[in-house]
Amino acid sequence: MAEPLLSLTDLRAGYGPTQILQGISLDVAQGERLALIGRNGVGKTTLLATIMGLTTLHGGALNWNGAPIGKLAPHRRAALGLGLVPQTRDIFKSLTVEENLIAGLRGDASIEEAYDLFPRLKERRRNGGGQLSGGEQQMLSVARTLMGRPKLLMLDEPLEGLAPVICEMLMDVFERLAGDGRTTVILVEQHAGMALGFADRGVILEAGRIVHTGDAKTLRADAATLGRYLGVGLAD
Amino acid sequence: MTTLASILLDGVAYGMILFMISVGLTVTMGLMRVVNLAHGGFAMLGGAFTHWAMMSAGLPFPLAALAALIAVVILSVPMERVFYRPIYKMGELPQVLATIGITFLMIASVNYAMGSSLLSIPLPKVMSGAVDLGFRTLPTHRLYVLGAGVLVIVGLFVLIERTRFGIRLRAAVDHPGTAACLGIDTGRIFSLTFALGAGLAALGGILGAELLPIDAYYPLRYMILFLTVVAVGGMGSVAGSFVAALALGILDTAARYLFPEVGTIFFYLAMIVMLGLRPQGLLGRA
Amino acid sequence: MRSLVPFVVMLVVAVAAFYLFPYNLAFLTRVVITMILVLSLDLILGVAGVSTLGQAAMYGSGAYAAGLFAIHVWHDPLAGLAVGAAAGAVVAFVSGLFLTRAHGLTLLMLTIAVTEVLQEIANKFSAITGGTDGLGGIRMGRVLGIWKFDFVGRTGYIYAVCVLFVVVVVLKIVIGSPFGLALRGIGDSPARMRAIGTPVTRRLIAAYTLSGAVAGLAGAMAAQSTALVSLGVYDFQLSAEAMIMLILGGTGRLWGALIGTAVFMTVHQVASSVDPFNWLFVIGLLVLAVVYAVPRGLLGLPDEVKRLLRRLK
Amino acid sequence: MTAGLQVRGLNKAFGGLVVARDISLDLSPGDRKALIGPNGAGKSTFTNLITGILAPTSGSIQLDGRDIGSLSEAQRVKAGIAKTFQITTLFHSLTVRDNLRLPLLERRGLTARPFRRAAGDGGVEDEVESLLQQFRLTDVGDRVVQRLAYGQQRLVEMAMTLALRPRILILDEPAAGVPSSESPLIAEAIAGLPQDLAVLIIEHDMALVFKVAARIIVLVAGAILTEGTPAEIAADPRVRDLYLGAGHG
Amino acid sequence: KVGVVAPFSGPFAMYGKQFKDAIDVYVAEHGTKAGDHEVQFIYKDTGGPNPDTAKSVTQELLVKDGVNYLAGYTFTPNALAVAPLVDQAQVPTVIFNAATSIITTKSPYFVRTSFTTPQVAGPLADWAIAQGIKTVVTSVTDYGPGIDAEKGFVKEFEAKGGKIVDSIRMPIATSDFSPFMQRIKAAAPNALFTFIPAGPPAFAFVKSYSDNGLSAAGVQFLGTGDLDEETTLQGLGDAALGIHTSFPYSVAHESAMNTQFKADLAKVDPGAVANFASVGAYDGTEALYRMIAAGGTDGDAGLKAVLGASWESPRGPVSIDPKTHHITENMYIRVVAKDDKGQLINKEIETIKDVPDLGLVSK
Ligand SMILES: Nc1ncnc2c1ncn2[C@@H]1O[C@H](COP(=O)(O)OP(=O)(O)OP(=O)(O)O)[C@@H](O)[C@H]1O
Ligand SMILES: Nc1ncnc2c1ncn2[C@@H]1O[C@H](COP(=O)(O)OP(=O)(O)OP(=O)(O)O)[C@@H](O)[C@H]1O
Ligand SMILES: [Mg+2]
Ligand SMILES: [Mg+2]
Repeated sequence: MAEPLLSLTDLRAGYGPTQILQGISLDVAQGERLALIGRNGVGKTTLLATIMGLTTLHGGALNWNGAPIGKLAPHRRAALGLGLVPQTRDIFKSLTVEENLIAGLRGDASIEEAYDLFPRLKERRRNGGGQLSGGEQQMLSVARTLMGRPKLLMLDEPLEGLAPVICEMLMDVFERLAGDGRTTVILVEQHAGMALGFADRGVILEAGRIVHTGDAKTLRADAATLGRYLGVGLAD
Repeated sequence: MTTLASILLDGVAYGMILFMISVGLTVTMGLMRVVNLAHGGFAMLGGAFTHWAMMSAGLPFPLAALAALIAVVILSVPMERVFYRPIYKMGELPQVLATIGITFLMIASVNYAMGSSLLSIPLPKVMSGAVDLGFRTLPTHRLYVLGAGVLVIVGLFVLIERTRFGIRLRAAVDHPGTAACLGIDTGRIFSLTFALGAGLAALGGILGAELLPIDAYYPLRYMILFLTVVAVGGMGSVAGSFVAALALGILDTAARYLFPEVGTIFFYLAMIVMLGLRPQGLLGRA
Repeated sequence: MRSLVPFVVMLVVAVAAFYLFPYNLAFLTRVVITMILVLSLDLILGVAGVSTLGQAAMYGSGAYAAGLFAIHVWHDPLAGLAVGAAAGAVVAFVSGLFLTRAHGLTLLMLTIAVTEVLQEIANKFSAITGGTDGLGGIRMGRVLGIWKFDFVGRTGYIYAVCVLFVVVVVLKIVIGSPFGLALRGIGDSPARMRAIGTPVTRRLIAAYTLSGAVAGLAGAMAAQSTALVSLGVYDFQLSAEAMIMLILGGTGRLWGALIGTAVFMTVHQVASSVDPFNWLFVIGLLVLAVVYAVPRGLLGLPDEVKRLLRRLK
Repeated sequence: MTAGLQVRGLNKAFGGLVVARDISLDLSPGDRKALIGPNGAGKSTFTNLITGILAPTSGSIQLDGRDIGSLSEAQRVKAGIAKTFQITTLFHSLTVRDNLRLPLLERRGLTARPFRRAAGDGGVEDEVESLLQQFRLTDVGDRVVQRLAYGQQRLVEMAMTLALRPRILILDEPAAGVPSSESPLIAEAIAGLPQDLAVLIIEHDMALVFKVAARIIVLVAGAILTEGTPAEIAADPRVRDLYLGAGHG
Repeated sequence: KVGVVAPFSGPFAMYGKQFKDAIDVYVAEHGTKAGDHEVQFIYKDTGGPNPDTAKSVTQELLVKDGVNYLAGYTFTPNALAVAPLVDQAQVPTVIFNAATSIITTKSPYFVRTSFTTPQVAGPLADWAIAQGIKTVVTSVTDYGPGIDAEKGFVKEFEAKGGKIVDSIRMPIATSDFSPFMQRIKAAAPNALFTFIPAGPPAFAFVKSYSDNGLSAAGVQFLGTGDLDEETTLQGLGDAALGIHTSFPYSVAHESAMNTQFKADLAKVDPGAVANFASVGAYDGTEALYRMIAAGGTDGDAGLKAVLGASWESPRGPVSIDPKTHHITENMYIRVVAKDDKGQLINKEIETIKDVPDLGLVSK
């Protein structure tokens, strides 16, 4: 079997001395679409942040194409092809929309690609990043990460607070990116239904541990499991 | 009429010196957003090294100044690593405290090594004396400062507003973590920027020594002056500092020509009015 | 009842200091007076989150007011304190009208500017204030008409400690009150405070005025115990050191102000008498040690130690 | 005199960008209205205009027939208009209880009192506890807010606003970030609001909107596109185009 | 036992160091015994103009260390703050520096061995008149000592028929003096008179004087010796050449006593430069020794012995005026010149003998 793109072994990590992730083991294959779901505060954001190198690692191994990257600084991981769209969006307020995109620019990407995906951003290119509405910020945040041509795209609740049309549009964009098999996607979503509809595989997190892994379509239909770990009414 | 011309001339010349000695602070405090009360410390080190290089090593002024500049820049890198990096994330109060502590250490070091008396920096012939402008004379030194100031402002503007480095710097300041996720080496950017700020501080200290002479207590004596320029200009705005320095320079000079009795009150009232009207500074972002 | 423990500790320390250092009462009195000043800063900075470097404005005004009052009107110490506090409150109220709208660096600079203007005015009106020579000739009467200020400084010390006690108790009550809670709220999120209907600026002006009164009180005590007021009461350095002492001790809980002041002034005193030329090294290192090792001030030290121990386990 | 809120011809522009274009809207006691629209349409801006955080370029805002355009933010709260923030804005270093106490004390006009205990008032304490219970926050009542999960912070946000007992309540995306499992709780809380309260809810969670709103106003590019019952809105092709997308129908 | 109170730390630490060096020199020359009494010095730091600290350390010296004499005091407020203490404890106190006239009126136990500002400024006015200078612009730093100097100069100058064309009071925090120089230039007087404290402002002032071409325009520079005292003189650079100042002491003073003093100082502290503060302290120590020799621990007896006493000092002959408790001394008009090693010196060109404190005498 081919080497997984990303492989986590008994990963334990947290913020400073507080440990949030209690031993996560997970392999992600090249081109896979993974949905990461779970209640609030179970550690989804923390897991993505740990893969990106933003947390304190307490133990376990983190491999990228077989090479350990657990000790690399975030910007080095970005250079390897990891990309994260943070839950809090983190638009650079002192930069214009266009400069935000330039900040993420790497390699041969061009900001026109971003404007093609999100024409709205083009209209507001000269605006300060801080003046965007919530949805615009989310578009910018996604587009900015795409400017780095990531091989692994980690999306942390990208649909939160977005209008349904925008959600659909974003999901389309994600479909397109994942569709060619070159971009691997990890999607964190509260709307389990939508996430599982998009993904090949679903992973459920609880209290810093993986409590379920399985085929997304099967899981989507498995009301009992969803109900147990996510509570009622999560399946959209 | 001549008075007016004189006020403008002296005001601009003085303002340019104010700009030169505070622009380094605009970089560290304005752009990097760390309340850097130790700015004057770097300026003083620049002056002290120059003094030492001229007096003890016998170097001519340009070489001594260059050597001092390089020394301060080199010194600033480990200092940024050790002292500043941990405080970026802390609030403004710990930053005030830490940088005051650093200032104390710098003062104590210079005091220990060179004593507490004036550390003079004699200017070479070409820079001293006065040029005749017809209706009056102007110290030659001011022309050099004027030139240096213009170079610095243009250079910084291009660097910060027009280059990839500037964008990355501003990004790294806004959200260091996210900037790192985008592949920006924030540590390196901060090191470089801080070194730039320290270098500018040293340059300002050396060039401004004619008016603000160097001694061990320099950093505390002029701290308020540096801060005023940055605050009135607007945090993070190099152009703002420039405008503020000129405005303050002209106002202060005018007050001295026209009603010296009012003294420093005028300067501070002007500052209160300016900050009252524009709390974010003249060119600061709201 | 547990909340009384610190008060008891404070009393014990004050009494112990009195007997252990009978020859340093003048210094101890200065420490106590500075504590009052730092407490005033804690209210506005620690609790309400307003960073100011201008406590000297109120301290100095209180000192001059008390000094002039003693010379020209009445030499009763307590009346002098009241006058000093009133002067501090007035200065704070008037400057607070525009200061409380600013924040960040702008606020720091405005508070500095106010102080500098006052200092310059005091310098200008040297006929009244004595200018650079200082306002001398202050002779204080007996405290409550009973206790005379003695040469060794016993009365002065006990008097200062009593005032400190009153100040701490009053400020404790204020901090635990709805008003105090509102100030904490403002310190955390002025936007939210406005959204729940609080007139934020008015509350801040009130807090600043109260803080100014306490600072004025400290200034008045200083004037009374030194019997001279110099332009130095308006020094920027005073405000800056007050801030250092407060952060050193830990903000927002009053006890930090007391601990920070005691530690800073003691270290300063010892270091500058051991090696007057290089004591600044010691102070600088102390300050840095606090920032990097106990960022929440000495008050946070126990927590920090606990955390460390837990990590070692 | 008309009871409730009347907004007439409200305009607002940031530089060249018009974010409110001649908006008129009524909120009467008992109303349950929702404001929806694409991101950046100007919904949050609209709430900021109503609550006084921003000043309109032109237009009038009346409460019970009285013009409140010149009132400060705090005065409008006193007059009965309260809102939750789209981005949680809490007292992060205070406990949940203190976060709730503050609006309760403010409502009673006590926050200027320096010489009584903040945590002593029986009436206030009872209300704190009942709010905690209503939002299932009792267990974390003594926790400092910044240690709370985001979803719980959203609940505190709601609870604080309700503590003000407003007559006009504006909820800016109350469910954003709240786990779906707890979103019924929010619907429940809204349903349990006093009947004579006027509520304007801004939300992208259509399930929630359709559940709680009797009428829906659609804002597009700063202007009101249309207004109607949920069924009318869901059927409107323009709304579907601009906002709902194909998924709803 | 003698308690010495001075700034040993902070921006003014120089004073403390000068005091201590001078005392050490005196002790090296005269031994630790004054008459039959062993003399011991205890040093306390004030950190600068801090009346609070000055008072509390003095109190400590009196109460804890039980000193019989006090000495030092660099700043007027510090000296004034201890006046009540000194009175109460009846301890003779020798002021080494603080230069406001009124100090010695505040306590009968004060004796001063430095100088007062009017004492320096008055003779300079006389000399200016003698040089044929008729018009002067005064420009002084706008604070107590500056105003004292201005008054002292103006009074004497006008009394002798000179004319003050303009009087400028410059804010303490001035760093750019160009405006004042332009104004002075416009007034075109024969000379300018200035008082400005030593340190950064004096440096900038002198620089500004030469850069703005005032000397070229024929405006002579007259000042009190504060601004070019010896520890900062070299720092002023060539810009200072040719300026005239008056002061009670110049390192360049030619006398056997001064040569000896400088040699001994070099032994005690090789890097030290003698200046007004060190002679003030040196003569102060002389006064202390005289008091101790005569009175031992009895302060009143000691005090009596020194009032009216006169002796030869490195600065020339001095005596203590029994009425004012202040030192009567020669004033020297000096010009800044270069010595054979290229170092700047204050070259004495004229002596005005036995000047009392003009500030008090005139009142
Ligand atoms: N900076 C931090 N310091 C300490 N603890 C944190 C920090 N950020 C988050 N936590 C805690 O870590 C735990 C996991 O948080 P995380 O944000 O990873 O959850 P999540 O699954 O992403 O939740 P959500 O769905 O709300 O985004 C929570 O208990 C949270 O309180
Ligand atoms: N201070 C400002 N200066 C300039 N433009 C602003 C400012 N505040 C908001 N805007 C712009 O106004 C528009 C409306 O913003 P608003 O936040 O009201 O949108 P919204 O409808 O609430 O969107 P969302 O559903 O995404 O929260 C946006 O395009 C935004 O960029
Ligand atoms: Mg998350
Ligand atoms: Mg919004």
